[in-house]
Amino acid sequence: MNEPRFLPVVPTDHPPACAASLVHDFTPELISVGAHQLCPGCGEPMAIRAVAEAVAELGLTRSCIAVFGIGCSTAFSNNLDIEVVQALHGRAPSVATGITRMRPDVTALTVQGDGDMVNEGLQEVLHAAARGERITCFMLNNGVFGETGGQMTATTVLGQRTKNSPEGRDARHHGHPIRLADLVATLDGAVYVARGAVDTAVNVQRTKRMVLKALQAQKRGFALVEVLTMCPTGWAVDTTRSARYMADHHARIHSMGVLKDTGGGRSR
Amino acid sequence: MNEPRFLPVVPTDHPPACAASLVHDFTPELISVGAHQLCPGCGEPMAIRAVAEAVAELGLTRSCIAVFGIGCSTAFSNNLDIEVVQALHGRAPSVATGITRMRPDVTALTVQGDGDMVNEGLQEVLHAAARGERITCFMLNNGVFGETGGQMTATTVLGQRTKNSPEGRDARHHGHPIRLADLVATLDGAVYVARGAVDTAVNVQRTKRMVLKALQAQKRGFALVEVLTMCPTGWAVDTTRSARYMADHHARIHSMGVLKDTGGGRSR
Amino acid sequence: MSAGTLVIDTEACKGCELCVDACPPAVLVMTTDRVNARGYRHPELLPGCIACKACTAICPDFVFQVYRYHPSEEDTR
Amino acid sequence: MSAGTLVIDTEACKGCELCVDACPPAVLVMTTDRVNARGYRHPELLPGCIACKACTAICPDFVFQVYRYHPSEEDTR
Amino acid sequence: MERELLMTGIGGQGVQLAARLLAHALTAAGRGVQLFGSFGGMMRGGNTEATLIAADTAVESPPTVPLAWSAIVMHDAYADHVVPRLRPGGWLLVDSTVCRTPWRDGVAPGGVRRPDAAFDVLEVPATALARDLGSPAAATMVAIGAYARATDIVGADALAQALPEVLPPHRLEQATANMRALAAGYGAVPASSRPAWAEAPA
Amino acid sequence: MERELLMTGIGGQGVQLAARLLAHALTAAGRGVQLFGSFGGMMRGGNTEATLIAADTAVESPPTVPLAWSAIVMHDAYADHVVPRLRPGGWLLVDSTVCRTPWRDGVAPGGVRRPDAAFDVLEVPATALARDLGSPAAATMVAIGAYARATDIVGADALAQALPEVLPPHRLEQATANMRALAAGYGAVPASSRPAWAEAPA
Amino acid sequence: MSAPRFMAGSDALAAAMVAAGCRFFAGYPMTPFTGVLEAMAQRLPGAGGVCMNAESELEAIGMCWGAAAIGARAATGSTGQGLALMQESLAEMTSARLPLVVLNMARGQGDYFQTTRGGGHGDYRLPVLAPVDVSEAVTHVSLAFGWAEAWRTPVMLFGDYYLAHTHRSVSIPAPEEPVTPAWAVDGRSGGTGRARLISPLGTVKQRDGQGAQAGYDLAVHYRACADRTRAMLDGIAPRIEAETGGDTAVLVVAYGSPAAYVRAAVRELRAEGLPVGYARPVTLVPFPYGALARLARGCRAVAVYENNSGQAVDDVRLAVDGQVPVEFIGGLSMDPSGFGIAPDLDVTHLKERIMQLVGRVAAR
Amino acid sequence: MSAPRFMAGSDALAAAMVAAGCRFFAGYPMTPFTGVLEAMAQRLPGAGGVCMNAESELEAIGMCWGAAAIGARAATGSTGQGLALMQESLAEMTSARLPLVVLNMARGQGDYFQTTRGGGHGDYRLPVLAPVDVSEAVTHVSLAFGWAEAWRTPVMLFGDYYLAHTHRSVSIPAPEEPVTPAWAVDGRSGGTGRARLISPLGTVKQRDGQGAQAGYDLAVHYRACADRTRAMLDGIAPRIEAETGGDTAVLVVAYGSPAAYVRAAVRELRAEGLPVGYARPVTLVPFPYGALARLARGCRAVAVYENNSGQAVDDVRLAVDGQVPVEFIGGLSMDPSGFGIAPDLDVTHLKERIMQLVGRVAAR
Ligand SMILES: Cc1ncc(C[n+]2csc(CCOP(=O)(O)OP(=O)(O)O)c2C)c(N)n1
Ligand SMILES: Cc1ncc(C[n+]2csc(CCOP(=O)(O)OP(=O)(O)O)c2C)c(N)n1
Ligand code: SF4
Ligand code: SF4
Ligand code: SF4
Ligand code: SF4
Ligand code: SF4
Ligand code: SF4
Ligand SMILES: [Mg+2]
Ligand SMILES: [Mg+2]
Repeated sequence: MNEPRFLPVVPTDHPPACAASLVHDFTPELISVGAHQLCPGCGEPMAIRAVAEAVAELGLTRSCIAVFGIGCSTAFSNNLDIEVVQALHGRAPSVATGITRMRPDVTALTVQGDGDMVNEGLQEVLHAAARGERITCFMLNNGVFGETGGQMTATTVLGQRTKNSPEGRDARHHGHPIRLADLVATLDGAVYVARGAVDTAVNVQRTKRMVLKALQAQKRGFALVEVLTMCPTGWAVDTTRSARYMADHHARIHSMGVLKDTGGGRSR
Repeated sequence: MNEPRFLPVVPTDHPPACAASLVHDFTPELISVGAHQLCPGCGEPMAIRAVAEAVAELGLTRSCIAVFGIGCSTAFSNNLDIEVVQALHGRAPSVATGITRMRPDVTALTVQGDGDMVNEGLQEVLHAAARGERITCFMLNNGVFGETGGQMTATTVLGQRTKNSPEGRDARHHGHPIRLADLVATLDGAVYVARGAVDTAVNVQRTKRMVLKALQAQKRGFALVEVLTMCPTGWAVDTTRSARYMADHHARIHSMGVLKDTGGGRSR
Repeated sequence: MSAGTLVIDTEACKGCELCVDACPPAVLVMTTDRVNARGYRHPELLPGCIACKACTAICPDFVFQVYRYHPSEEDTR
Repeated sequence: MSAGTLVIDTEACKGCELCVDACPPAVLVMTTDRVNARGYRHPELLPGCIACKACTAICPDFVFQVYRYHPSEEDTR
Repeated sequence: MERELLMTGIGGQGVQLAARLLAHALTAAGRGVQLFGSFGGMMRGGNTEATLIAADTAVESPPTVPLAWSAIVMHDAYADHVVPRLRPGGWLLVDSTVCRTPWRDGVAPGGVRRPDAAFDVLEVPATALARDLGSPAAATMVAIGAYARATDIVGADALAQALPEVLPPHRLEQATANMRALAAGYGAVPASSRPAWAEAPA
Repeated sequence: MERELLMTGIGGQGVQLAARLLAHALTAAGRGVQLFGSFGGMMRGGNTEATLIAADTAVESPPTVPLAWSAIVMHDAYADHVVPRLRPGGWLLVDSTVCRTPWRDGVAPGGVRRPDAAFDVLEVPATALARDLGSPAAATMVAIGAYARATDIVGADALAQALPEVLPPHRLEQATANMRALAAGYGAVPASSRPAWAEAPA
Repeated sequence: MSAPRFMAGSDALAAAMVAAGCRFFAGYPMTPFTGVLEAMAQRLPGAGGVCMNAESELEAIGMCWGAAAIGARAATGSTGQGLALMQESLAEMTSARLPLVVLNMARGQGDYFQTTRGGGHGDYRLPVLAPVDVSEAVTHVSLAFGWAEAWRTPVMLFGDYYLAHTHRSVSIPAPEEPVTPAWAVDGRSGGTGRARLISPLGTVKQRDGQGAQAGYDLAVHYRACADRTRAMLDGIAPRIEAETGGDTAVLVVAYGSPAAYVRAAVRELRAEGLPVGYARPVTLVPFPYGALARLARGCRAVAVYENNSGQAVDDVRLAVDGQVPVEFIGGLSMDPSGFGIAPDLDVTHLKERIMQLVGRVAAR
Repeated sequence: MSAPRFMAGSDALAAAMVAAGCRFFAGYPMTPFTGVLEAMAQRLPGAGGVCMNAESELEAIGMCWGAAAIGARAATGSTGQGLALMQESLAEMTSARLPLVVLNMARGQGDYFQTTRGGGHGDYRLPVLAPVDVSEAVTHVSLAFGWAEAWRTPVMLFGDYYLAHTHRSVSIPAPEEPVTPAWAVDGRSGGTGRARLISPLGTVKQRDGQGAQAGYDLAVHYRACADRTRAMLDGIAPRIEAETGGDTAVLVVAYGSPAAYVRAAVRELRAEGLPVGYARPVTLVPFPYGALARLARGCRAVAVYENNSGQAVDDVRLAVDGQVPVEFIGGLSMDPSGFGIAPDLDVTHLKERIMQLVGRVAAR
């Protein structure tokens, strides 16, 4: 990493002078403000970006309402150029239900953390899925309550140290993690269920495709995409090691893939 | 049915005069009062009887606490010769958790209706199961809120008419029933999960065996027995037709059997 | 003739008739002319009870006691 | 020599270094001597960008714009 | 002029439905009517009670009344709450098939407020009559028919016409049985023995 | 005598930890101490602020104070709330690597309450010093070291001894780096330029 | 107004809601609220609305949150315990400025504090209407929807078992065609740079403070909430019903269904020549402090009847402010069902109780 | 008493709870309650107790319900919204007669009504202690456990961000060894014919009324509950702290953390010779009505400072009962975080505000 230093640094403070096309913008179209307050290396912005991009690409910008849960991602709820209804902690699926029932023409989606969806709001998402509500729920799963400082959630994997499982999550005392997407996939009302991750650029792209699929499937019923995100702060792991940490711990239990797709058959 | 009339009626107002043994008593040992207020033909008393008998047979009478939910079966919560802690609607699994955590030597069990467990308290039972709490939950599943007059619950099968699904449960509007036992069986903390029924004498016996198994499995983790019960009142079906109605409707979707048994292998 | 017999607490009965359907030899029949204090018809036993306990298993109101005659006695009947 | 290039909004960067790991040709390196107003080191681009967009995909702070040189121009480089 | 009816029974007897039938019929006949029904509780088969007030004009009273002109007792389980509230001059229709309490002596077992008051009791074997018709659950309809006949509070036609209004959809099939029960009750007692109104409604 | 210190920065700089370190050291040295830390909010990287009060005897004040004797500014993002609260005669230690606001002129951009007051400013390139030590996150430790040296509010040993008490278990490995940062701060400023106490604690 | 129809109270409430433009209802059964839920399930689909059998009270109010955000006239309700579960959402809906009508079908009057002081977080109050009977309740329904929309807040209608279970001939107001409010979201403002936001944390997008940080400024937001609450409490004219004379020595205060009994008792006593009067706060929030103070002036005592251990009596004391002695003549009265049927609600009993007080006052 | 140790407020609360015999704690993170939860997770296992990371506030209090039934000293807590979710259980625990200590770590003082009037169902009140600082809070913890057990009720400790986040040298009382109360269930009474029952619906087994029906008689039960509440409110001596002189013209009332600021301001003003005094209700339920009335006697005005739009001011008015004018000098004060850090809590500001009132009163 020292060697390239001798190479000249390319100027990057202005667009190139010679003919070139912008192939990816730093600020996604529907995210209004660049300077959000999430931690360095946080995985949530990438997931939210994927959702915002998918909404734009599917032409849903003018017919979409995003319902946000309470967690770190709430910082984005007043930051998007998509209509937003902010819900209370855990309650987003019901709120989205109220929306979609009164306006079936609108695409209602939720953005929730794992604490929001699998702890406080487990019942909400399962009932919404069983009802086959025409909504898509996105769950940013980092295995901790990020916002409150990194405590154990219902998805925290065994052995993981958190603020309130100081010796690591122990099945005997703290129980087992819930694989939310797997649980939802067993319900009759769910039509598309997948789990992605944002630890690598390739996974970000793959997740983006899941997001697109889910938003299309939602016409037929309930869709869910769980996205594994890094939380270097809550995990007390260096940003540079957090992607690896996720792959080695969190993603081992919560494995990536399409768990249900009633439209396109079952595949991984 | 007219013919036997010509046969003499056997006197049944006192025990037989000649040598005979009592093989089954009308009032189970641990149920203190005969005259409960549940409706004619209700299936819940049979299920509760099975639990009370199992507790006695396993020698748990002096080390058992039953936590009751709110529903018609609540009428039994001050009617047993087992210690009872009455919980609020939906909250019994958490209450049982508090009990078992502080007194691992005591057998804590819950008795809840489907409205209690699958509607109001879905989150509680799933979290308790994921945590692998050493408790057994019994769910009396009649597919309606009996106590409040027969409205749709999360287990009501498609097509069933209830007070607030006057045209019958319709997947498009009301969503799909949740098969609770199946859902719980997917969670890592659950060690024994089964579904019984009380529509026939044979099924009552089979259910009783499940109850016995569950109470024994609970030493290893979370156990659940769902029992399908008749609710002629809530279904607005004659008592004489309710067993058949259940077999034809409710039990088609919520099928009987052992769904998980980590001790004795998977079997049906 | 009968392997067993019952004690029936007719006042506890709510007349649901589940026992009638459950009894394998069909020796339980509902009264047609009499009701108990709460106005319910209740079962009566005809000869032929096999002491199978199906009626106690199914009865929601804990109405029955089932007796099995001792083998020696049974012969005499 | 480079198929593409970037615009880097260095002030938006929080120095997490995810982009450095993500860049296939490893042409992103962190500053060692300079920080932005918030005190964070940030990436600089070395020649050899292939405009693969991995950096934008992974950057949590929306720091990058990726440009691909037009084919004709590319020859001239 | 207000005429109060207290009706009591146990859950499942159909007391609320019968009271509603009478109320609808009275409304159709131009009376001011108020009906309050209380039932259920932590237990099934529990207390079920209705307070019906009919008047020449609009009813002004609160939902329940301290004193009543009449009562129908379908079961004596909870009749303690009802019988002592009869006004002097009030009267009682009892289902004599089911009720075993000797109301006719004017003394309630649980302590009547005015044990000296002699109640005027009309005994109707409602359950027996209903059973004879093959629909034992229709005993309350028998009682309502008898009550209407005894009081002329409302005509038989009005009752018959109101029936489909109050039956829930899944019980419409029982309309004929109920109709027959009403008629049986109507036929079981002498006419106008306790007239409710001095004259026809305004 | 009470000595107030306001410390401000942005989330992640370790302001709370540093303030706690100083508070523990002061307590061990026999001072009455009260520390109030506020941080977090709907956003990460937000305001983080500590109010430390040390006294000869037990502290009587409420958790926050209208006026303070001293302040440490690790970042100028939220310093508006802090600088105007310096008492006349109060002084400021700033991390000159990060802070670009010209506090030394005594005028805050957002409107200082007493723009005429000239602040006594001690500039410490804390972040640069920490970075030189290879642990840029320890800048607040540098600042605390420098503050202690400038004020003699507590001795270097007391700080070093308190360090293990305040470090969370998963950061105990950083103890040495922090120790070195404290020392670097200690060495970066002249001794006793703004003495806190007239004499040693009782 | 429709021609009068003989209906159960809960059905009349449902009919009135549909007439008032309610198009979304979500609820979970609980006596005595259940009847309203069932009636809405019967009535709403035919009116082009949606009635949800929510799986719990939490989900019921969550669904209403969404429907209200979309600008639909929405309502829910429950009973004591169920409403307790809704407290978080009720409080936060005031911050999110979402209208809602809540049918609080209580068991007895023990929930006066719950209803008027709430159990949620923060400095909010909800307007509360307490109808005395079905006919008034029907008029309150449209009032409630109006206030909910005007002040963008949940509004409570405080009823009980008597209200739900009393059948009367009721006229339902003429149907209103609901108009979608301008602030509602509909999905269409995305991509315009001014996409709408509805949030209990504030509605300022892209805070342009230091560093243009994303996030909410709760200081600004909560202050605005408190100001709006104040404006609302000042803006809604409190309502009171009273029957007094120049001679009134004892003023009896009651509210809700029990007030029908108290009113009947006072009327009978007045007819018998006793110097008693009657006052009924119709709005519990805002409470008619001023009007009650004026009515109390000159009286020798104010009596409060309520079916609990004494809750509204505090509001009466606050109104009277020490100028006249306030006596509590209520008390908890329950039948074994627990549904709030009160043996004490007996005109004869109440007359006796009031007469005793008149006697004590005269003896002073 | 342990030797004083320098601790964060939340850690001191945890230490005090463990010392008071608390052996079961369940909670869900929420600022500023989170610190207590984390401290309990650290401390309880070592003390032979259990700390549960409940999956939600509903489950937290449900678990406490079970632990309390078994006779364990149990505690939970949360912040505004989380406590709103617990209201149903809190209210019903009073009916089930279950002791519990609840740490209400509020954001600001907007939750005074929530805390003192509750949002649950029925005619209950919970004792509420409002410590002014960490040292007092530590003593309140053992008081709270004592009351909870003596009256078999949840007891609230009303704290805030200041309490949680202030570090001081604190002495923790000597550890108490918890004794299992006689009424607790333990599984052992089954089969005796008198198996124990703990229920919010009553504890009478096998009602021996008509027909020996199973089921509860809620009329009897709720009346007993109301009687016990009354006995408790009468039985707990309300606490108040006051600093006044014979000269006091203006009495300033405040509670909780803000009272520390008001006390400091009043002390400075008294030192400057102004005729002001200070009173702090230490128990909010039962509220020290009598003591406050006595303190107010002779004053020309009573001022109330609280960080909300005016809630406790109602209780002060009820205490003073019109004898002295009551003025509200508080108001909602929040920083952008929303955690309840109040810019107004500034001794200089408060002095000015009080001085203004003194001026107005003098001018009358
Ligand atoms: C009812 C309620 N309880 C607790 C909280 C406090 N709270 C805010 S965010 C949060 C954790 C969020 O965790 P998660 O959903 O995983 O999102 P993350 O912060 O990890 O992105 C909690 C517990 C709350 N806001 N409301
Ligand atoms: C929080 C709350 N909501 C609603 C109720 C009202 N409620 C009492 S029992 C019951 C239905 C019970 O249904 P289920 O659990 O299926 O039992 P069942 O009566 O069918 O036996 C309801 C909704 C309640 N007691 N508490
Ligand atoms: S705490 Fe975790 S989830 Fe929250 S912003 Fe920081 S890294 Fe992201
Ligand atoms: S309503 Fe249904 S569940 Fe309840 S007692 Fe009657 S039959 Fe049983
Ligand atoms: S099953 Fe029991 S209750 Fe039903 S009819 Fe037979 S004896 Fe009676
Ligand atoms: S024991 Fe068996 S055979 Fe005898 S009556 Fe009962 S069911 Fe019939
Ligand atoms: S990924 Fe983004 S924020 Fe992180 S170092 Fe690279 S440019 Fe900076
Ligand atoms: S576009 Fe690809 S090659 Fe170019 S800098 Fe980004 S990651 Fe590296
Ligand atoms: Mg998370
Ligand atoms: Mg059920």
